[in-house]
Amino acid sequence: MLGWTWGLLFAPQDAVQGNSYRIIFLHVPSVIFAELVYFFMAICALMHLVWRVKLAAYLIKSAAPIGAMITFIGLFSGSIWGIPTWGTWWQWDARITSTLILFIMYLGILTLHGSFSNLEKADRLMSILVIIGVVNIPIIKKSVDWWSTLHQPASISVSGSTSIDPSMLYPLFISVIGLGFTLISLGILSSRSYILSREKNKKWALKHV
Amino acid sequence: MFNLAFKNFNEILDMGGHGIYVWSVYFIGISIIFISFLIAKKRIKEVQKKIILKNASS
Amino acid sequence: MFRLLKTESFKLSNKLKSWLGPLLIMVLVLIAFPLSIDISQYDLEKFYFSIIVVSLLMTSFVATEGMFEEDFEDGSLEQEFLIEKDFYKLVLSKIIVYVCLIGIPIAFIGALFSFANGVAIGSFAKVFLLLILSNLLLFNLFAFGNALSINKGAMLGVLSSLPLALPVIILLGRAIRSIQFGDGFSSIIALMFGLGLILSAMMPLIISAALKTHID
Amino acid sequence: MTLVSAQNITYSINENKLFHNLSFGVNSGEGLHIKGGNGSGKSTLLRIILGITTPTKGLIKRCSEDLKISYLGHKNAIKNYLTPIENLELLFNDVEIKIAYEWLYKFNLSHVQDELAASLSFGQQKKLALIRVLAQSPELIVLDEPFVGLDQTAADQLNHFLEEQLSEGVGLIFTSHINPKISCKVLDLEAKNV
Repeated sequence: MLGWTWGLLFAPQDAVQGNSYRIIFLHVPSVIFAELVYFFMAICALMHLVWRVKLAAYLIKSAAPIGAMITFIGLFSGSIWGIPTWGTWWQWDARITSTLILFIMYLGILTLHGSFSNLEKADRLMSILVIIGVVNIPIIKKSVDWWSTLHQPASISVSGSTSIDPSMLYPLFISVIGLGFTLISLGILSSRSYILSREKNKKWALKHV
Repeated sequence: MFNLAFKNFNEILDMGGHGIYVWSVYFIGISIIFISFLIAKKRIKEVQKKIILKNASS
Repeated sequence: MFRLLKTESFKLSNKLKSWLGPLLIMVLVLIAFPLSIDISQYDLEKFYFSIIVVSLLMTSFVATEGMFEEDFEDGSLEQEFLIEKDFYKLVLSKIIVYVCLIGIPIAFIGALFSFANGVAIGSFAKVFLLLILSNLLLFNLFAFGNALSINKGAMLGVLSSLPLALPVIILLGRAIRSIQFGDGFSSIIALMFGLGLILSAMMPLIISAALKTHID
Repeated sequence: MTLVSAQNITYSINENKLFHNLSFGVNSGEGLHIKGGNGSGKSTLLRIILGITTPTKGLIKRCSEDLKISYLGHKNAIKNYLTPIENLELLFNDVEIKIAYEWLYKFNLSHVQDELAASLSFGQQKKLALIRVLAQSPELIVLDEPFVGLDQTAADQLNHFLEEQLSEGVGLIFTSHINPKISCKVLDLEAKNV
């Protein structure tokens, strides 16, 4: 599975025209998954709070670092992309700001969970924060849009700079799927270690050593 | 569509002056993902060791 | 409910540090800022509002710090739980008391300074109203942040819930532009008022769930 | 009449079992002494009885929903920046406060009633907290280590007051590592645990 996903990630690079736009194959998928991971966490949080599913909390805890990582990659690749195209590595554009806030939220969730000795309490409070956070994301997106139209009406839109040509679209599509599988396998790995560490007193844990 | 966009290896590295940006992004991005895989695997091993120790002592 | 309002306002008014501190910080920042830059070089009036916004954020951060922490530390929360069975009323009355005793004076100070720095006298009421509303929103959000981490001090929880406060700040910035340019003010105020009502009704629920988890 | 009864209470924290399948009940006018070493879960059991902590398994039954319980835990819920009188006024209305004043006199605290609670000694603060508990005229009193920090006279006084309450038909549940002079049932957590 690993080798396959990596192959998919690398292959499209060669098939495309263009120069620095090649970053798009890392940038766009990672930003997409930055939000998808959060929504996944929010669903888990709901499950944990409403039905008291323990596993959901474990999944949130192991998904949060991955979300933070992928958001960081998205931000980082975007800002490096900005150097040759915009001439600046950072701009207080609507999308960038809201993605940065997303990144901060991931970090906040992680620090919050880390600060409790009673892990069940930590699970519940973290889920509350995640759910409140998911309400916040659309609000942030909208309000930042209003705000930035006031400040810089001619701000560069990230999506507008992509010309949709099939030779670019297909590899992009494939790389989105590829990154998706990569993240899922990473998620499975890290949640496996986390679940084991939380349930290490149970008898079944011994079988999975 | 599946033709290479570049003539030789140097051009791939250079990418019309933008090579530094492109390759550094990919290098750092992919190494971050790769490192997180390594960390996840290491964690599993650590937990397994703990479980074994616990069961051995009790 | 009335008992709790009375209790909380009595407690807060006896804690000099808790309610006077934020007011002093607000005044200090607003005075110190014009002193620290060369006024002749910059047009202070243009961005004095953003100073007010930032100091509003800071003061509500300071004001809500320890909102629940003290009651958690000395066990009053447990006692309250035995009487009321949940914290909705407690949280609601705490927020009301904090907004009345700290929020309104802060809003007044902010409005006073903004009007001393080049805002037309006619819009004093507008600014005052705006600052009260944003105080209400911020207090609700920071109270939530406080409740998340009462066992480790307010700092951590508020930091992790700080992104929640950003829409308020953005909204506030927009409202202030509309005061300066004189259009669309009433719709923003209406939006903030609606948000304030929703938050004040919803937040105590969420906060009391968080507090319940803490004493569990 | 049974005020509170526990059925098959199990509690575990971070997957470690603290106690397993505890069942007991407290009638009005009856005392229950919960015994056990450090970390055996005495305080947790009290909090489960109060409904603050949710047990992992099992049920707590009360005779009625609005059973009047007063509780004193490790934390004494006293505001340092208020005087003893103000502390009591926070909780009581004008009628109840008179009873509380009498308790202040009985516990020999009248001479410090207008000083800040922060300047009181640990034992005096404990007494103040006990006054809050006793003056609520509860139907069930729950105390966590009530004798810690009290001198001999105060402890004797407390014994006496608690016995008085018991004879008036008030239920009493408390933890203590010393054996009190009150006649009551004993629940030993460590014995049950094994």
